[in-house]
Amino acid sequence: MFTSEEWTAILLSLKVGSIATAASLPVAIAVAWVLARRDFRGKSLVDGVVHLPLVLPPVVTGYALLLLFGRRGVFGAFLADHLGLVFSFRWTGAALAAGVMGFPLMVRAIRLSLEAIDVRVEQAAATLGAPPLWVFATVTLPLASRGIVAGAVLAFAKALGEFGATITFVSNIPGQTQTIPSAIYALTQTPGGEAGALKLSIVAAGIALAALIVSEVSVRRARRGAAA
Amino acid sequence: MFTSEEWTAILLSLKVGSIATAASLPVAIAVAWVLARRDFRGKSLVDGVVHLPLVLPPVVTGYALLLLFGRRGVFGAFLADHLGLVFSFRWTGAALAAGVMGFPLMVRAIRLSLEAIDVRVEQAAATLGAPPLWVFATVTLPLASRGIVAGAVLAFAKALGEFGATITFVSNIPGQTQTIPSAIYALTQTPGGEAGALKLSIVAAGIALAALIVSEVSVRRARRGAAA
Amino acid sequence: MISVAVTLARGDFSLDVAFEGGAGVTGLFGPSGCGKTTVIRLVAGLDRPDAGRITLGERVLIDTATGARVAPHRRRIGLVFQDAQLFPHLDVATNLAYGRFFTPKPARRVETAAVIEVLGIGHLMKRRPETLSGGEKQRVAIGRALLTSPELLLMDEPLAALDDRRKLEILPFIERLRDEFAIPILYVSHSVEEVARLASTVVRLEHGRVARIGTPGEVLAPTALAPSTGRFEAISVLTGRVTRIDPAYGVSFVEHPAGRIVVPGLLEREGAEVHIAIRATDVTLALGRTPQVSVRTALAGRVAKVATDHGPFALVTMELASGDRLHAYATRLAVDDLGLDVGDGVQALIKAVSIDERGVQGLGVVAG
Amino acid sequence: MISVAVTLARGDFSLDVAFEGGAGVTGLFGPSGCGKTTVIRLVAGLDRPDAGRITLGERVLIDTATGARVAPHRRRIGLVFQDAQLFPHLDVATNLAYGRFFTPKPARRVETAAVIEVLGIGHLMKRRPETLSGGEKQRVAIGRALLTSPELLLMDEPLAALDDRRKLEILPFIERLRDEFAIPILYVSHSVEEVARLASTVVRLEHGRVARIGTPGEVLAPTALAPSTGRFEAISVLTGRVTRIDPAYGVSFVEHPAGRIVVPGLLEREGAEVHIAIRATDVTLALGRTPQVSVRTALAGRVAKVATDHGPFALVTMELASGDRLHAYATRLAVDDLGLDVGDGVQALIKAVSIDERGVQGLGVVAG
Amino acid sequence: PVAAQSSGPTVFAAASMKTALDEVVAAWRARSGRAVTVSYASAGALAKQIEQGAPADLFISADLEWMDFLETRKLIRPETRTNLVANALVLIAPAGTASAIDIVPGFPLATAIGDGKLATGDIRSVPVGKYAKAALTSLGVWAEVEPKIAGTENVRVALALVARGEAKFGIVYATDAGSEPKVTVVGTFPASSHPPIVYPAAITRDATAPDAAAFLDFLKGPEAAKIFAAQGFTRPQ
Ligand SMILES: Nc1ncnc2c1ncn2[C@@H]1O[C@H](COP(=O)(O)OP(=O)(O)OP(=O)(O)O)[C@@H](O)[C@H]1O
Ligand SMILES: Nc1ncnc2c1ncn2[C@@H]1O[C@H](COP(=O)(O)OP(=O)(O)OP(=O)(O)O)[C@@H](O)[C@H]1O
Ligand SMILES: [Mg+2]
Ligand SMILES: [Mg+2]
Repeated sequence: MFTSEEWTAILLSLKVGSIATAASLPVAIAVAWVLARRDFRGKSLVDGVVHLPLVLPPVVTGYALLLLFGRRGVFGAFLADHLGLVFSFRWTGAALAAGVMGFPLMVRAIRLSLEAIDVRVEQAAATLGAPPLWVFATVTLPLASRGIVAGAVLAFAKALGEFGATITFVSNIPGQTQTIPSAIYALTQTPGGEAGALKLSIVAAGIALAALIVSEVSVRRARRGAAA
Repeated sequence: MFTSEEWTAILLSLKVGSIATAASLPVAIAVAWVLARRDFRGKSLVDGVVHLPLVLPPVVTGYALLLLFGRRGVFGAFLADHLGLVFSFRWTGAALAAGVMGFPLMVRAIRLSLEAIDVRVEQAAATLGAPPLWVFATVTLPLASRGIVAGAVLAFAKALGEFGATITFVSNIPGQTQTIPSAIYALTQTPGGEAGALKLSIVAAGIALAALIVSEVSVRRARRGAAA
Repeated sequence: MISVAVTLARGDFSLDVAFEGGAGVTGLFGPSGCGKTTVIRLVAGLDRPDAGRITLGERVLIDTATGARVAPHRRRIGLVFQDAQLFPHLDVATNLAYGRFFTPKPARRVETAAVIEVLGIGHLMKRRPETLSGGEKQRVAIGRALLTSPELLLMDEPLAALDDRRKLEILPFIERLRDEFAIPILYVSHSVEEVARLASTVVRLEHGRVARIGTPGEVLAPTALAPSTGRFEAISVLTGRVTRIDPAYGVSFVEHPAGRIVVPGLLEREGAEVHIAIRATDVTLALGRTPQVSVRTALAGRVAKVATDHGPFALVTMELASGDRLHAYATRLAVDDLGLDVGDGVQALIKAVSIDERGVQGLGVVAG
Repeated sequence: MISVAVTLARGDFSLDVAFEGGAGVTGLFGPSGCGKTTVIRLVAGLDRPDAGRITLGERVLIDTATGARVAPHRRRIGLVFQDAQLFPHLDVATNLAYGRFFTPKPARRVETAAVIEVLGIGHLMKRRPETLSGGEKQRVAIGRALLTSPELLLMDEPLAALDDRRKLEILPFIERLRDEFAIPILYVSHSVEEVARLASTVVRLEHGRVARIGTPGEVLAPTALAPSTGRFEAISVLTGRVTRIDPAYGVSFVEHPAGRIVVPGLLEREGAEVHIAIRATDVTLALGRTPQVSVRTALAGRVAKVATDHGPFALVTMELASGDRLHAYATRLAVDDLGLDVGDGVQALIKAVSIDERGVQGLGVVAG
Repeated sequence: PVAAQSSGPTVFAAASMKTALDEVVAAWRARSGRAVTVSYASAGALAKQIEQGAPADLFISADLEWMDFLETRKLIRPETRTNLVANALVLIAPAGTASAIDIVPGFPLATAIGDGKLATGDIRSVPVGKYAKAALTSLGVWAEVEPKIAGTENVRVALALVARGEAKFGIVYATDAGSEPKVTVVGTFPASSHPPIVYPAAITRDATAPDAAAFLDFLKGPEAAKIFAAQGFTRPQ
C-alpha cells in the first residue's frame, strides 16, 4: 500500500509532530500566560514576534531559521558546540520548524483559555496557602486545559501540514527530513503524481482526525472525571 | 521606497486579508457555535474537515481549490454561471484561498471562547423574553468577543502570510493575485532579491503588528466601555 | 395559577413534587439542597423534567406526555437567580432595560423609575456588574426581572444578600407587584417572616418531596414540638379587620374576635382584612387579669394543648375565642411554675414592636 | 490581633477605615455596598490598599509606607468568599483537602471529620461543585477555609445562603474555632444575632468609613432612636455569671445584679461569665409587682431615658441595679398609656424563648 | 495603480527565469510601449493552472517535462513551441573551500563530500534536482552520493545553503552560480551527462492577447538573446 519511503515519511511526520508539539507546549504556556496576565512595555512587540511565523511566508521563516539555527547560524553554532544539538539536515530541524510554525496557534488557544479563567478561583487557592507555582499547576493549568489541548491539536495538525519552512530550513532528505508534506509536494511537482499525493493527503487527514478525536475525548473525560 | 509592483502587492494583500477575514467570520462563528454547543453524529468529521487546510500542505489545498473553484471546477463553473462570481486567477480567488487557510484558526479561537461562556447568563436572557437569535447577538457574541477578535486577527495574519495555496490556486499575477508573500517568493527566486524580500517581510510584520494592536485595544475598550 | 407536577432524577437526588400556586405569592421553603432551585428552573423552562406537566393558567408550559413545550423566552416568566447572573458586558442600566424590549407595550406595568428608587440602585446605572458588591448585584438582578412585567415571577432567595433595612424597603414593593400588578410570585426564602408576610400558600420541600402545602399559618405552625433550633420558624397567622388607623401614634388597630391587636405602622385602609404572622416565640401567656405592662395586645383564649419534650421548651397551643389557634413557646419551667394546663383560660400578650413588618400584609416601611 | 488602617479609592467609592480586631470574633457590619468585602479582600492580600498598613500580631502584612508586603499565600489567613469560589474542576473532597498540604503539621488543629459532620456535607464528597445547590457550595467553602487551620479567618456572609436550622448547627462550631483553637475571626454578616453572639468587637461601616467600633452592646445598642426598620438590629448585652444549670428543665440560670436571667439550654459550666444579647424588641416593661406571666426573667431598674419620634415607637433605656443599660422598644401608645417617665421604677420582662442561641456565648444547639 | 496591464499578454514563467525575463519585459516595454504581465511560480503549478483554464497566453517552463504535459493535453499551440535558452549544470562549493574537480565518470564526489551534504533541488520535484540525479547517474556515482543529497524546494535555496557553508557542495545552474560571489564553481557537468537543460516556451491554446506572438518573437530575438547571455544562459542547440 505504501512504499517504504512513504512509510518512513509517515513515521517521521508522526515523530516530528509529536516532538514539536510536546517541546513547544511548555514554552507556549509560559508565553501565553505572560501575554494573558502581565502588562509591560513592549508587550505588543512580543505578541507580534509570536505571530511572525504566521505572517511571514513559510519560506521566509525557513530562511530565518537557517540563518539562526543553521550550523553556521548565531544560535545553531552555539547549540551544536555546547549542547551537541544540531538542527541542520536533521529531523530535529524539521521538528524545530514545525514547532515554530505552530507556535502562534498554540499560544493563542492557550491564551484565550487563560483569559477566560476567573482569577478569584486562583485567589481562593492562594488564601488556602498554595504558592503561585502550585496554584498555576493545580488550578490555572487544569482550568485552561481546553485551550491547552486545542493548542496542542492545532500545533500537531500544523506540523503535519508544514512544508515550506521545513524544506527551506532542513531540505528534503528521505529518512531524515522528508515528512508527509514534503513527499506530497514532490508528488505534486511530478506529472501524474496526483494519485500518490491524494493517498498521502488522506493519511495526513486521518492522523489529524485521530488526534482531534483523542483530544475531544480527553477534554470531555477530564470534565466528567473526579479529580485532577 | 517601494516599486509600484510592490505597492500593488501590499494593497492587494490588505484587500485580500480584510475581505477574506470579513467574509469567513460569519461562517466561522456559525461552525464554531455548532461545534461548541451541539452534539451530533459525525461531529468529529466536521471538526476534521474544518482542520483540513491546516493539515494538508498548502499546495494540496491550493490544488483542491483549483479543482473545485477553478473555471472548470465543480463549484467554480456553477458560481461563475449563476452568480457571476469568478475565483480563478482573480483577487477573489486569493481571498478564497486565504479565507480557507485561516478558517481552522478562526473556528478554534471562537469555539474556545464560546465554550467558556456560562450558559446561565444566556438562560437569564431567555427568561427576560429574548428569543434565541437575539440572545446570541446580544449576549453570546459579545461574551465571545475575545475569541472572535483573536480568530479574526489570526486569520488576517495568516492571510498576510499565505502563499502556497494562493500561488497554486490563482498563480502569481501582478496586480491580480500577487500578494505580499507571492511577491516575496518571486524575490527569493532572484539573485540579490533578499533585500527586497526582507523589506516586504517587514511590511507584512508591520501590518500584522498594527492589526494586533488594534485588536487588543478594541477588546480592552469593549471591556471597559459602557454598553454593547 | 401555576400548577407543577414533575419528577426529575439527578445522581442521588430525585425530585418528585406536585403543587399549585395561586394568584398571590407561593412560598417555597425548605432546607439547603432540598430542591428549591431545581423547581424554579423547571418552571422557568431552563431544565426539563424527566416526566410531568407544568401549566400557567391556561397555558401548558411543558407536558412530557404530549411533548408540548414552550421555550423559556416565550413563557413570560421572570426569574431572579440565586446568584444574580447579570450580563457582565453590559452596564447596570442596560442590564435593567434588557427585557423591556420583549415586553408587549400593554403589559409594561412596572415603572422603571419606581424600581430603581426602591432598590436604591440609581447611582449604579453606569457601572459594570464586576464592580458591584454582592448585595448590589442582587438588587440589580431583582430589578431586571421585575421590569419585564412577567406573568409569573420566580424569586430564588432574592433578599438573602441584603441587610435588614434594605429588605424591609424592598418587601413592600414585592407586595405591590403581587397586589397592584397582580403578578403571581413563586418565592424561595429561608426567612419565615418573608414567607409569612408575602405568601398565601407555602410549599415545604424536603429531600425533593413536598412535605407540606398550605397557608403560612398551617405550614409554618408548629404541629408537633419542632426541634428547638427551629422554634423561630414557627408562626401563627391571625386574620382580622382594620378598625382604626391612628396617625398620631403611628399604629393601627386590628379587630380580632379574641381582642384588639395593635400593629405598628399605618395599614392601608380601615375595614380591610389583614393577616398577621406572629412568631410563637413572641407570645407571652398571662394568667388572671391583664397586667400593667408595655404590651397593648392581649387576646383571650384557653389552653388547647401543651406539648413538652426533653428540651427546655413547651409549645402551648391556645384556642382563641374565634376558634383560631395561636401558638406560644414557653420554657417548661414557666409552664410548671404557672401550673398551666389544658382548658385554663389565658391571655396572649403580643408586643406590637415584635410584629415584624415582614409579617403583616400591606404594611409599608414604618416611617422612623 | 489584626490591625487595619487603609485607604482605597474605586471610582466614586472610597474606603478609609482603621480598626483593630482582638483575639475573638470581630464583626464587620453595615449596609450593602458599604465596603465589607473590600476590607476582607485587603486583609487577605487579594487587593492592595492605596495607602495604609495591615498587621496581624507581630507580622506586618502590608505597609505602603515601607513597601513591605506579605503574599496572600504566606499570610495564613483563611477566607470564606461571599460567593463560594470553589475549584470547579475538583470534587468536593479535593476542594476540602486543597489547603491542608500547606498547613504546617503542628498547626493542623481542625479535624476534617468534625468539619464534614457539622457542615453536613459527607454525602457530597465525590461531587463536582457545579452539581451543588447554593447552600451546599457555601458549606463546602466554609469547610475548605476551616481545614487550613488559619491564623486568622475571614468570613464574608458565610451563612446567608443557609436555612436557620443549618445556621444554628454551624454557629457553635465557629465558636469552637474561636475558643478552643483560638482562631481570631473577621466576620461579615447582616444578622445581628450572629454578630452579637460571636463578636467581641463590632465594626460598623457606612459608605466606606467606620461609623462605630465597640462591643456588640455598644455598637448595636440604639444610641438614638433608630429608623424603625432598624429596630430589630438594636440589642443590649448583659453580662452575668452562671449560677445553676438545670438539666431537668433544660435551662440555665444567670445571675445579674438586677435579677436572675433564665436562659434556654445548658451553659457550659457554673461560675462562668457569659454575655447575653437581648434585642430591644424582646423586652417588655412592667409596672408594679411582677405579673403572673409565662416570662421567668424580670430585671429591676428605672427608666433613664425615653426617646420618641414621629414613628410609632419609643425607645426606653433602663438603668439596671448594676448600672448596666437595657434598651426596650415599646409603642408610644404604650408609653403614654402606662404614663412611663424618666425615673420610674420598672421591671424588664425577658422571655427565655426569645433569647436566641445565636445571642448567647457558649451555648450549643439546644437539644429538641 | 498599474492595473490595466492585462491588456498585454500574460506570461506564466518558471520562477527561475525571473531575473532574465524581468529585464526582457522591460526592454519590450521600452521598445513597444506595451505591457506584459508575468506570473512566476513553479513550472508544475503553472502547468496545472493552465490545465484548469488559467488566462495565460504564453508558458515558459523550466524543463521539457511540464511543456510535454501540456502538449499531450493539447493545451499549447505546438507550432509555436520553441526552446528559448539553455543552461549548464555546475558543481559549486563555498568560496575558498575547494579546488577544481574534474567531473568524469566515477569521479570521487562522495569522498569529497565526506559527512557533509550536497545541496541541490529536490530530485523528484525540482528540475535542477532531476538534472543532477541524471548527471550523477550517468557518471556512475549516484549510489554513493544519494544519501548525502539535501533536496531543496528551489535552486536558490540550494545556492544559499552552499553560500552559507551549510552544505559542502551544491549542484545548481551556471546562471545561479554566477550570481553568487560566495560560491565558487568547482566543475561543470558535461552536457552529455544529462538531458539538455532547456527552457521551452509556447503560446497556449486559449491565448487571447493579440501581442502574444509578437512578444514570443521578441523573446527569440537578438535583443532578448543579449540579455539572456548576460545572465549566463546559452543558446539551445
Ligand atoms: N470599580 C468600581 N467603581 C466604583 N465603585 C466600586 C468599584 N468597585 C467597587 N465599588 C463599590 O465599592 C463598594 C464596596 O463594595 P463591597 O463589595 O466591599 O461592599 P459590601 O459591603 O461587601 O456589600 P455587600 O453587603 O452588598 O456585599 C460598593 O458600593 C461598590 O459599588
Ligand atoms: N448532578 C447531580 N448529581 C447529584 N445531585 C445533584 C446533581 N445536581 C443537583 N443535585 C442535588 O440536587 C439537590 C437540589 O438542588 P437545588 O439547587 O435545587 O437545592 P436548593 O433547595 O435550591 O438548595 P439551596 O437552598 O442550598 O440553594 C441538591 O441536594 C444537589 O446536591
Ligand atoms: Mg438554591
Ligand atoms: Mg460583600
